[in-house]
Amino acid sequence: MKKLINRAEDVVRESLEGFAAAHADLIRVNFEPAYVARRDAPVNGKVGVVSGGGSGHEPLHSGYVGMGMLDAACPGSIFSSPTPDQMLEASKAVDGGAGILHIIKNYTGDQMNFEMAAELGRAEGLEIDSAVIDDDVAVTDSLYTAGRRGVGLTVLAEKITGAAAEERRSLKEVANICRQVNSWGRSMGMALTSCTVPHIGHPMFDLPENEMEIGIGIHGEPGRKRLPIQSADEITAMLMEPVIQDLPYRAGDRVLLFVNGMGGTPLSELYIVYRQALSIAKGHRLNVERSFVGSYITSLEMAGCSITLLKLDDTLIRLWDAPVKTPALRWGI
Amino acid sequence: MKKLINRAEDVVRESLEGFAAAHADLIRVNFEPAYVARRDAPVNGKVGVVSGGGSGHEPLHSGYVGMGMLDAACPGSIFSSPTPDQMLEASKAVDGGAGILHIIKNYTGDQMNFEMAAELGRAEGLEIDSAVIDDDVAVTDSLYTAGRRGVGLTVLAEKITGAAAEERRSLKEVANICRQVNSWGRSMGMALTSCTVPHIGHPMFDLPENEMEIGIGIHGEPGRKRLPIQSADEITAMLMEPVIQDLPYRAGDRVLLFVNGMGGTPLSELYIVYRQALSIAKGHRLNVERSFVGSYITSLEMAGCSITLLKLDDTLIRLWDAPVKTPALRWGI
Amino acid sequence: MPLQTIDKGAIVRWLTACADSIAANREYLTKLDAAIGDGDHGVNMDRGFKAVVVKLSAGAEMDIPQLMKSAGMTLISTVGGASGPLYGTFFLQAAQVCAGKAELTLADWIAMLKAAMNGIMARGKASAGDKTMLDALAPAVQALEDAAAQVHSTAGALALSACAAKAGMSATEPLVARKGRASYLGERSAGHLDPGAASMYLLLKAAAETLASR
Amino acid sequence: MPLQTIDKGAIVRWLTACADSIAANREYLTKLDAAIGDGDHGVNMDRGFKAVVVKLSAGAEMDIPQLMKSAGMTLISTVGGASGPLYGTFFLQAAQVCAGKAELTLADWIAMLKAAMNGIMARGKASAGDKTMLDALAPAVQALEDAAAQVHSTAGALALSACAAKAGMSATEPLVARKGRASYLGERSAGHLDPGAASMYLLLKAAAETLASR
Ligand SMILES: Nc1ncnc2c1ncn2[C@@H]1O[C@H](COP(=O)(O)OP(=O)(O)O)[C@@H](O)[C@H]1O
Ligand SMILES: Nc1ncnc2c1ncn2[C@@H]1O[C@H](COP(=O)(O)OP(=O)(O)O)[C@@H](O)[C@H]1O
Ligand SMILES: [Mg+2]
Ligand SMILES: [Mg+2]
Ligand SMILES: [Mg+2]
Ligand SMILES: [Mg+2]
Repeated sequence: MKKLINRAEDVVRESLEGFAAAHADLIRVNFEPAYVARRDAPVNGKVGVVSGGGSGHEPLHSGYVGMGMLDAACPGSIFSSPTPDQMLEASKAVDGGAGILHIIKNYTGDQMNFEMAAELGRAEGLEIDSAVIDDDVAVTDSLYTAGRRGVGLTVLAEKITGAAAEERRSLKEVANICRQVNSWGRSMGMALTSCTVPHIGHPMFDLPENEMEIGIGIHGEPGRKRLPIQSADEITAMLMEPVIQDLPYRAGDRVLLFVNGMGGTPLSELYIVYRQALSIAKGHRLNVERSFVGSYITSLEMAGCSITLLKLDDTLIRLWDAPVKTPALRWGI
Repeated sequence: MKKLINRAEDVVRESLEGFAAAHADLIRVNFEPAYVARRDAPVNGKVGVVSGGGSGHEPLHSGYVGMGMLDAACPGSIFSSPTPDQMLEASKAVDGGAGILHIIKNYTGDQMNFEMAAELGRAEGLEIDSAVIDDDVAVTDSLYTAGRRGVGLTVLAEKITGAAAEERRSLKEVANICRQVNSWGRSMGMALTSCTVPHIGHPMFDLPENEMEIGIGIHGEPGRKRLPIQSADEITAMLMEPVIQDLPYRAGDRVLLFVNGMGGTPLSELYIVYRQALSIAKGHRLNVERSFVGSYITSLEMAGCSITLLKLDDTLIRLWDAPVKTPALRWGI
Repeated sequence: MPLQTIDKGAIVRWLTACADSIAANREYLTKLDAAIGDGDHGVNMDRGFKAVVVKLSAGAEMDIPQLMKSAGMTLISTVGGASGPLYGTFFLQAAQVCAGKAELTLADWIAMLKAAMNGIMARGKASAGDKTMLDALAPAVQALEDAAAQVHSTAGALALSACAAKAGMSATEPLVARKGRASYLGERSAGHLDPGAASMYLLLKAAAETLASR
Repeated sequence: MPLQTIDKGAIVRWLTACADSIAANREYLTKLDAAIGDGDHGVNMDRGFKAVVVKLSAGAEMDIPQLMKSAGMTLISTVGGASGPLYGTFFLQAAQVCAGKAELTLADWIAMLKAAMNGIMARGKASAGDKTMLDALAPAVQALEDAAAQVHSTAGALALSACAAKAGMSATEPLVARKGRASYLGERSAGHLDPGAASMYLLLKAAAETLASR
C-alpha cells in the first residue's frame, strides 16, 4: 500500500493534528469528539453553518472551515459518516444565537447521524435546520435507491451558503439559499483508477489498464458502468450531457462550471477536461460566468474527475464572489 | 495509460487552452510562442518577474502568474525546458520599464535556454537579470553534478520575489531578495510511485509495491536510493534531517515549513507528514512561523512528497504574507 | 417447567460475544462492504463493539436496560456510517421495552427485538427485501414468535431465530439493493451478501450461543 | 585527385537524413533518456528535426551557411531541454565558420565540427568524459583531423568520424555522469548509454552516409 501514513487506525487523527497545527490562524480542532471550528466561533448573531462526512475527501469539509464558508466540520472515519455527538458538539460550539444549519450530503449514514444530532440538539434548546445535497445524476432511478448522492455541488453549496450566513441572513433564508443551490446544481463523476482505504490495504475494486468507471461516487464505490478508456473529450461529453439534460440547463442559462479532480489526477488534465466541458456548454448556449477547476472533493488518491454545473443568478454570483478565508479556499481577503 | 487526455502531443496546448479560459480574469495566454502573462502586464515601473520550465509540475509555474507573484511563465513540453523564444517574448510582454528578472530552476536545460533568451533580450535592449533556485539537498556531491536541482523552494521564491517586485523595488533588489530566498531555503523529496509521461505511455521507472525512492527530483527521475517503504514518521525524518543539517538551520531560527505533494498523494497524507515535520523542527528548536501544505510543485501523478524549509526574517515574512492573486495561490485580496 | 430466563450475566456474555464475533469477522464484513459499499462496515462495527465492551467493564453497576442503553449510545457515538445509528437504535429501542426489568423472559426478548426492528425501520425507512440488515432481523423475529407460540425452550427459540437470520442473510445475495450505499450500484449490487445482514446474523447467532446458557 | 567537396544539395540531404534517423530512433532515444534522465530526448529531437525539414522545403533560396543557421535557430526554438540550446549552438557555430561558402571542403567541415564542439563546450561547460553528447562528438572531430592528415577521401574521413562517434557513444555506458540530468543519479547513472551521445552519433552517421555521396 503506497501511502504516507503510520498506522491505519491513526490516519484521521494524525492528519487532523497536522491540519490543526498548519492552520491554527484560521481554525481550531477539537479531538474528543472530533470537529473543526473556525477560530473565532461562535460568531455572534450569525447562523452557524455545520457540515461533515467521512474523511478521505480532503480538502472537503475541514478545509472549508473559516470566514465566509463553514463554521464547523465533523470528520468521520475514512468514507464513514461522523457520529451524532460530533455534530452536536460542533453545533453547540458555533451557535451564535441565530440558529444552526446542517449541510448534509445525501448518504444514508450521514442523513441518520445528522438527524440524530439534530434531535439531540433540539432537546438541548438549539435551533437546527438542515439542507441536503443530492446532485449526482449518475443515480438515475432514485426512487429505488437511497436517492442521489451528494458530490461536487457540496463545495459550491458550502461556499455560497457560508457567504449568505456571513451576510447575517436568518436561518430560514440561509437554509433556503442552500436548497436553491441544491436544486440548481447537478454533477457526474468518473474514475480511471480505484483508491485504497488504509485499513483495507488494497484498491476497492480492480480496474484494468484499459478500462474506466463512469458514474462513480466519492467513496471508492464502483460506478454505474464500466467502459473501455476513451479520450478526455469523449469522457467529458459522457459526463456533461447527462448533467445538462437532467436539470435541464437551457440556452441562455448563466452557470458556474466546476471540474473537480478525484485526488490522483494532475491539475493539467483537469484543464483539458475543462476546455472540452466549456466547449460543450457553449454548444448548448450556456453562459459560463464562473469557473472552478481543482481537486476540491476527492476520493483519496483515485484518478478521475467529476463535473458540476450550477445555475446562477445575481445573488448566487454575489455570494460565490464574496470573500472567503479557509485553509483550502481563499479569496477577497 | 490512465490519463484524461486526448493525443499525447496535444496535452500541453490543450491544458493551456483550458487554463486560459478558466482564468481569463487573471491571466492571458500567448500560444506562439507559448507563455502566460498576467492580464494587466506590463505593469508600469515594476520589475517583470518571469519564470518557466517543463510542464507536468502544475500549478507551477503558470498557476502562479498574477498580481504579487509572477508576471509571466513559460511552459515547456512535459518535463522539458521551454525555449529561448518563449522566454524572450514573455520578457518583452511584461517589461514595465524597470527590468526583468528570470527565476531559473537549476537544470542544465533551463539554465541554457534562459541564458540564450537573456542574450537575445539584451541584444534587443531589455535589462535582464537572473536568479537561480537550487535547493535540493538530495544532490550532495554538487561539484560532480549539474549542481543542486531547483525544487520546492521555487514556489516560495516566486511568491516572495513577486511581492518584492510589487513593492516597486529595483531590479537589483528584487534579484537579491530571490537570491536570499535561495540561500536560505533547502528541500528534499521522495516518491512512493513513479509517473507516466503521456508520450512515453508507461511509468518512468518501476517501483515495487513495498519500495520507495528517496531523494527524487520533480521529473520522474529515480532518486538517490531505493529503500523499503517505511512509516510516514520515518520518511519525514529521512527528509527533514538532511534538510536541517544542510544549511544548517539552528536553534532559534524562524522558518517557513512547506510540505509539498508530488501530485498523486492525498492532502490528508501531507498533513500527516506536516505533523511529524513540525515535531522534528520543534525538536531542533526551530520556530515554525509560517506553514504551507499542498500539491504546489508536482511531478504529474507521482505519489510522494517533498519538504522545504526556508529561514525567515521580518522582510521575508512581510513579503510572504503580502497579497497575491493568481490562479493557484491567492490571499489578502 | 418454566421457560429459562435471561439474566444480566447473560446479557453481558452476549455483548462480549458480539464483540468477539465482530472482531473475528472484521475482514469478512469489510470485504462484503467493499464489494457493494465502501468497505468500512467491519472496521466501524469492530471499533463500536470494542467500545461497548470497555463500557461493560466500567459499568458493573448497570442493570439490563442500562446495559442495553449504554451499548446503544456507545455504538451511536463510535460506529458512524449507516450502521452506527441503526445498531444504536436497535439497542436503545430494546432498552426502552425492558425498562425496569432485572431478568428477561423469552417474551421480553421477543418484544425487545421487535421494538429494535421497528426502530430500525423507522430510522432507515427500509422494508424487508431492500437488501439490508432488516432482511436478517425480520425473519429472526418471526421465527421467535413462531417458536414462542409452540412453547419451545428459550434456548431452542433463540437457536431457531439465529437459523432464520442466517437464511435471511443468505437470501440477500441475489437481491438488488434499494437502500443504503449498495443501492447506487443498481443491478450490480446483486450477487453479493449484504454486509449489514451479515453483521446482524452474527449478533443473533451470538445471542443464541450465550443468552440461554450459564 | 582533389578531395570531393560538399555542396548545398548534400547538406540538404544530410539534414533530411538526420530528421529521418532521429524519427526512426525516437523511441530508442526516449528509452535511453528515461533510464537516466527524464525521457524526453527522443520526442524533443524529433519535434526539432521535423521543424528543420519544414524550414528546408520553405527555403530553396538558402545557401549552406543559411541552411545551417536556420537549422540551429529552429532547433533552439523547438527542442527545449538541454539538447535544444546545445544542438542549436552546434549548427549556429558551424554556420559562422562556413560563412560565404557555396561548397565545403573536408577542411571546412572539420573546422565547422570543431567550432560546433567548442560552442557546445562553452554553452554546457562540460568536457570529455562527463557522459554527454561531447563524448561522441570529440572523438569524431579527432578522427576527422587524423584522417585529413593522412589524405583520406572525404567519404572515408566521414566514415571514420562516424565510427569514432559510435565508439565514443558506446564508451559512455560505464561512465558516471557529471553533467546534465543524469548526474543527479550519481553512481546509478553508470551502466546506461548517454542519450545525447546516441543522438550525436546518429547525426554524424547520417553525415557519413549523405555528405560525400551524390
Ligand atoms: N436505510 C437502511 N435501513 C436499514 N439498513 C440499512 C439502511 N441503509 C444501510 N443499511 C445497512 O447498513 C449496512 C452498511 O453499513 P455501513 O457500511 O456501516 O455504513 P455505510 O453504508 O454508511 O458505510 C448495509 O449493508 C445495510 O445492511
Ligand atoms: N552540460 C552539458 N554539456 C553537454 N551536453 C549535455 C550537457 N547536459 C546535458 N547534455 C546532453 O543532453 C542530453 C539530454 O538531452 P535532453 O534529454 O534533450 O535534455 P534534458 O536533460 O533537459 O531533458 C544528455 O544525454 C547529454 O548528452
Ligand atoms: Mg461508510
Ligand atoms: Mg527534459
Ligand atoms: Mg460501509
Ligand atoms: Mg531529457
